[in-house]
Amino acid sequence: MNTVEEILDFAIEREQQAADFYTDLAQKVNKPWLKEMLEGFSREEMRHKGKLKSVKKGEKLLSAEQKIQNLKVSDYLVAVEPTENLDFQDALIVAMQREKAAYRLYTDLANNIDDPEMKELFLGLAQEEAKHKLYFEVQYDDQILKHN
Amino acid sequence: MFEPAAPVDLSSGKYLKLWQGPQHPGITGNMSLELTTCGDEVVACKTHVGYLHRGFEKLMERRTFIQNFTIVCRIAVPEPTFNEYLYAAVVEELSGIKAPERAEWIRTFNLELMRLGSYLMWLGGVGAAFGQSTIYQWTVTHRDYILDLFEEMTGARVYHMYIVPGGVRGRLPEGFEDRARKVLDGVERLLMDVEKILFNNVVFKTRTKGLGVITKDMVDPYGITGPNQRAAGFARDVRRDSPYLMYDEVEWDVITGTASDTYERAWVRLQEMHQGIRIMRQVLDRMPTGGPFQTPLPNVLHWEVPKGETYIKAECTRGEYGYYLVTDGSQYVRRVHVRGPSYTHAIALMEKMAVGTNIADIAGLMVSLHTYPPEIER
Amino acid sequence: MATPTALLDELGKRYTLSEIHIQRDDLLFLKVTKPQAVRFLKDLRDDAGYTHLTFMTNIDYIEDGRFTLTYMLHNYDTHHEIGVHVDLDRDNAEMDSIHNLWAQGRTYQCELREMYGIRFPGSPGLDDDFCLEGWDQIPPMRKEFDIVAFSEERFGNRPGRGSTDPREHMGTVMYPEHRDGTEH
Amino acid sequence: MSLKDLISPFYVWQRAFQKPYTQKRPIEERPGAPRYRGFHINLTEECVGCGSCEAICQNHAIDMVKVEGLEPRNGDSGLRPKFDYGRCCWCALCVDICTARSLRLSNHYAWVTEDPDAFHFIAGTDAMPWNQNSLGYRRDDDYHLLTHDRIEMDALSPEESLKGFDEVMKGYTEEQALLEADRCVECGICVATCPAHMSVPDYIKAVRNKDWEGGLKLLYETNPFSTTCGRICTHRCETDCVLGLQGTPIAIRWLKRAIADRVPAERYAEILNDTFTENGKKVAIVGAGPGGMSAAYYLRKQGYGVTVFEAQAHGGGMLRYGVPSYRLPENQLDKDIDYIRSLGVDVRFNTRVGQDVPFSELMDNHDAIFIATGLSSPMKLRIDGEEHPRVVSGLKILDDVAKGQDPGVGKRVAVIGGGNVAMDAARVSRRVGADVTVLYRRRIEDMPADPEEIHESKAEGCHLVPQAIPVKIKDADDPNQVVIVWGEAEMVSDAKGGRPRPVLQEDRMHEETYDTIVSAIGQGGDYDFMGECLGSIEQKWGKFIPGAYQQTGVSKIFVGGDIANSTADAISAVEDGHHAARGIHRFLSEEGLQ
Amino acid sequence: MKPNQSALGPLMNEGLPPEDRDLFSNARPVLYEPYPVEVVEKFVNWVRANSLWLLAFGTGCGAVEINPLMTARYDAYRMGVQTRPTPRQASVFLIGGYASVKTLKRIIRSYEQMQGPKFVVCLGICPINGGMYWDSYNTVNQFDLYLPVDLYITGCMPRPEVLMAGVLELKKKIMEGRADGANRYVENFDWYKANQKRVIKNWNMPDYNW
Repeated sequence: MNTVEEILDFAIEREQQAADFYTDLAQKVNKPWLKEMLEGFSREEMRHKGKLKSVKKGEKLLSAEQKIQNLKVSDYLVAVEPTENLDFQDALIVAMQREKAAYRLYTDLANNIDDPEMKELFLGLAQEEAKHKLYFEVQYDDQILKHN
Repeated sequence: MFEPAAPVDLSSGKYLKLWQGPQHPGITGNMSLELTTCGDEVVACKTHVGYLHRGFEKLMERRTFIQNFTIVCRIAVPEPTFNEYLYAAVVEELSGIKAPERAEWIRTFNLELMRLGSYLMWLGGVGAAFGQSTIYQWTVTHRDYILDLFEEMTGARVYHMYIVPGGVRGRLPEGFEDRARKVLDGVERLLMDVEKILFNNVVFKTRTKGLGVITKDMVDPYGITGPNQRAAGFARDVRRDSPYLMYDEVEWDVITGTASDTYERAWVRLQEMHQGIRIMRQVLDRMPTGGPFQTPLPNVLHWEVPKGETYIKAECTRGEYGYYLVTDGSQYVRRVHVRGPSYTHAIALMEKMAVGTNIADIAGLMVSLHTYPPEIER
Repeated sequence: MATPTALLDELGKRYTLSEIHIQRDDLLFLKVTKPQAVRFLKDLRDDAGYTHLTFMTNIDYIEDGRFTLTYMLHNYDTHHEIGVHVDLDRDNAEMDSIHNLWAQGRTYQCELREMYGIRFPGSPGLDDDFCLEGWDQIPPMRKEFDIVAFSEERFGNRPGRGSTDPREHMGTVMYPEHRDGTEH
Repeated sequence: MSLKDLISPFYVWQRAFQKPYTQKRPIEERPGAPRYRGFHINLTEECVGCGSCEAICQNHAIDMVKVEGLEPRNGDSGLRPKFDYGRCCWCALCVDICTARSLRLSNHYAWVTEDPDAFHFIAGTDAMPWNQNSLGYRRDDDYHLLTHDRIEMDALSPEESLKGFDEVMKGYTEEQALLEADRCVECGICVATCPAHMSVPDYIKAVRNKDWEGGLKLLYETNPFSTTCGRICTHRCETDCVLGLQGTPIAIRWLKRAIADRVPAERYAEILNDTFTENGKKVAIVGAGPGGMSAAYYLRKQGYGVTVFEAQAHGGGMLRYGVPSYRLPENQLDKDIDYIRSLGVDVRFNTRVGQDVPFSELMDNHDAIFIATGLSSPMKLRIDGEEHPRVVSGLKILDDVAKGQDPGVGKRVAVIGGGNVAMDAARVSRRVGADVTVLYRRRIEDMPADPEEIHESKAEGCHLVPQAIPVKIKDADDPNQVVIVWGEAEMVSDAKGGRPRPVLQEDRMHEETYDTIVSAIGQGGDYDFMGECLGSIEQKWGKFIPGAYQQTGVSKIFVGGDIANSTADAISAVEDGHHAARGIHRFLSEEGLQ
Repeated sequence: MKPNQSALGPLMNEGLPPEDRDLFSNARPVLYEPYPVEVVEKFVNWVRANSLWLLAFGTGCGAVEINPLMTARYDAYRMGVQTRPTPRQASVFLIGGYASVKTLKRIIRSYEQMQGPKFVVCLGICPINGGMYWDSYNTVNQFDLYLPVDLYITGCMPRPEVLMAGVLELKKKIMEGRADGANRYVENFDWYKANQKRVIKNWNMPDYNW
């Protein structure tokens, strides 16, 4: 990955994988409403993909400086294996952890690169993932931790 | 006791029927006198009232207890506060509420200030009725200074709606006492002037002495109260005889005359204005400046007053003013009757006193009885 | 001068008094029968010192089919008041006149005739207009007279008014389908 | 005639040289006094449109009218007072009674026009020249036409209440109830907020009139769990009570209880006089909680044959197994349930649908089904070590206590959570002699538990630790103990303007050892018994999303209660049941519901 | 659209006993025609506006604020206003608040006796829409049904300052030639009479008391 184009393609590919992951999972689970929820996640990832595509066409990505809140909701949760017996709490945890992993990946890539432009781009992508994570964290905070 | 004067035969051509009022400058307010005259002497008089009848007693039967508080002050236009106080007092008595002491002091001041204002307007009327318009100009202006005080204290010039059952509606404004004293000083100076130009005026004296004499034996049959009665020599004053509010806490004198003619009645009222100023100065000195001024009421939107009846009276400028309240335990009054002194003074008494006087003196005579038509017919 | 209680003891021998109620130290109410009433008032005036007729009025107890006249008398020496009640038949209200006892009684009776339709035979000028002129309805102070309906019919109101009840409005807008008529 | 009388009047000529009385330009020079009762101003933002001004106006000078762009919402009727200056007498009683204190008078007093129809305006909304006047009449702070303070209810002292499970709140005496009911201004704004839309002003009026029987009838029009709700309702109505704008809201819940407490159970049938004719149709209800039983009541009143399937041995659902008896004595709950059963509702206890009876049987044998099974599976913390045997759920403890068993929590207990279940678990643990610490992620004011419960648990000695996020559970040295690791949280503001969210501060961690950790962070539902029907029923976040009248994608299945609403409280369940009953009736009658 | 008054025929005076009907005029009121030369009419209007003579008929409680208005402190005389004791000399009729049915009859009589040009100003809330006495059995609710009104001053009581403002407004209206109440009365005479007779039940006076 040496060019901006390549990095973006990589990122777009990742979003597609995520979307596929959720779609597959949705096929597996036995609860229709959960299926719907996962399909919703998948649609969300496709939306991200769309966004990156437009970045490729020249639109501005999230600035690396902009601080995305980290609620740290997922940090101490036990990791969940995606199985057909998922419930919605599990599904959210899965999603949060996936986004967290993506964030880590881009941050690491940024740290290992010297080209300022590339660095900037990776950081921007990391921010983008942080935003997605925040979305799920907020859902978790609102829905799951309502009484806590 | 009521008998028409000598039989009057209008067709004889000797007599003339003359309507004075309701549209007439020589009438205190909107009422009318049906005079039968022989030359310029009145031989018979019949009063007609009801031009201002609004049916208050009926209106009050379909308003809640708090709503009535807004309407009562309109019964006697130039003297609303007596209505406010008496209505508050009857409701308080039947519902077992006692207004705080501070409110009682403020009420006392309010009533006395109103008395002074009302007397000032009357004084102007007396002057005007006997051709002394200067006095009218002065006294009405000084009354306006009193209305300024009311405006400051209550928020309105004429219809104050300040004395609410349970207390009063607000504390006195900052610096009010000093301004009140200034107004009182001004009125006192004015009264000195009036005494010189009216009461020592040969025209006034000549015309009023011996006009419209109320003798002692007329007092009971005609139910005469207030200054009209005191001028006849009775030292009767509700404030002294059945003290209410703070009247037994302050020093003042009951003014009496000897023979109640128009001059004497005016003189008694002039002296009562001085007494009023004396009372108000004491009240200003002694009035508490802290503490509650209202006793909490039950929720006024559905306030039910227990079944009962009572009558409370107060001394207003014209005499005994009273409220008779009958309740039946509901949110509405069963019956309220307003006993105003004008009722007896302006009808039965006026009809008797007008006989034998000169047409030109009818206006002065009416003014000297100090009656308010809106209070007669309510 | 007799104290109110002593006075009542004495008068109670001669008159049928009922519903005696001491409202305050200086105010009591009692009821006397209609035939005895005027004589009773005269006795109070002439013998007991209750010389001042403060006012005279009427209370409408429509549910009992009666009027209750109230005469309020005042004693200037003791500063005591007595409210004398007399029950009248509401449908055929008539009472003896007191215009011979107090001159202003005539005025009060004239007013009561106009406002309640009570007859006082012998009272001068009883049927003259007092406050009203050209009145063509039942006497207005009677409880069955509906002034709101009358005022609306005779005098009308300026158009352009109309109010919405908060609770009703909120119900209509916020939860229309939850209202199936069992709620009010 | 004396010489003095002739000369004396001339004395006043000296006044000719004094300042004249005349005011040069009175209109400009004399504004109204600071307290002048001039024309009306209304602070539209603060006004809630309760209409008290209209109610007190003796001249009928005020109309409550719709205002462009203002929709009704909870706590605000969306109406605003419109004044008729052909009627107003400026008594300012409307200002005195104004519950929001938004109405006031300016000191402006001049309005002259040739058009008699012009004197109408909506104060504060229509642009009037006096809207900016800062002077004018306001209600004095020490003058009230309404009682702003609530009548307190007698309660057991914390010491007494800790001794056992006796009901803490003693209920209003008749005198207290009358005084409290007297405070109501009958605006009815609470009715919209109440999930069941109970006719609150009407039954408060019944209390005022000591008409307990009439009051009970009113309660049963919308709520057959009145004895219960009179004790444990979340009383959202009180949040929007206009008396709360300047003081404390009316104790609507306690007044409901006051009515129900005064009518003995034996008299219910005679007073409510619920008569009906059987219509031959059959409805099955799953779950005998407040939702299910309410639906049963209203359906039965319409003549339906109703069968309720309940897994537990007694009815009431969470009300029985989740609410301790010091808040809701069992006999009070029974009073409500027994009356519904007395109408001929068949309740099959100890019958779990899907286990003891197949769901398909319900589907086959009934014209409609109402499902209100509630949320009975406790949510997991999903942190390390949660499977430790000394970690139990709050529901388990409450269930044990409700069934008369010792929960066995030991001497030191930590409760995680801030809802009513957490508070109840904490208070129950106090009652069996434990020291209790409550760990809650957010601030005290964010706690979803009733303020009363929070207050009482504090009074009973529960130690509340807010902004504490549990991160790990570990074995303790003693196998009968457990260690919890938790970190302090900072509240950060929410970007979208919602409530602040807690963020763990990793540098401020704590470790504590307890005998028991009670996890009470919420519950989820279990719908597996419904089989393939489930596929056609919309869900989100583990809850059903019913359509109009609680109907689901399967047209004969209706859902309600905690499994189908976001508030998850008894009163919402009652309304869901009632509403489903309306829907089922429409569905099964000519009125039609597709 | 001015109805031809003479075409409507003479007044019947039916409220009077038959033997008295001949004693009173049966003529209808006539319209005021402005001067043909506009400048003259303008000048005359200016003159009229600056000598407003009030009829001193205290018809309601609003009359209580006329005392201050006409005395030293407010001194409305300086604006060309003064009170007159008789309708014949007056040009402005101040309706002092509520009008009871009994007074309304006298108001109509006084108004019709006033010489044109004449103006009616209503004080307070009661003539507008019933005000305090909206439900009273003896006061009218909308004064403009009975007499043409040129100006309304709201308030209870309207203060003397507002009365002054009202006077200034009336002056303005007169100078602009818009104070045409008297003509409206003539044009809609039958309508006004019908309204008047609807509430005044003993109409023992001629139909037009000029």
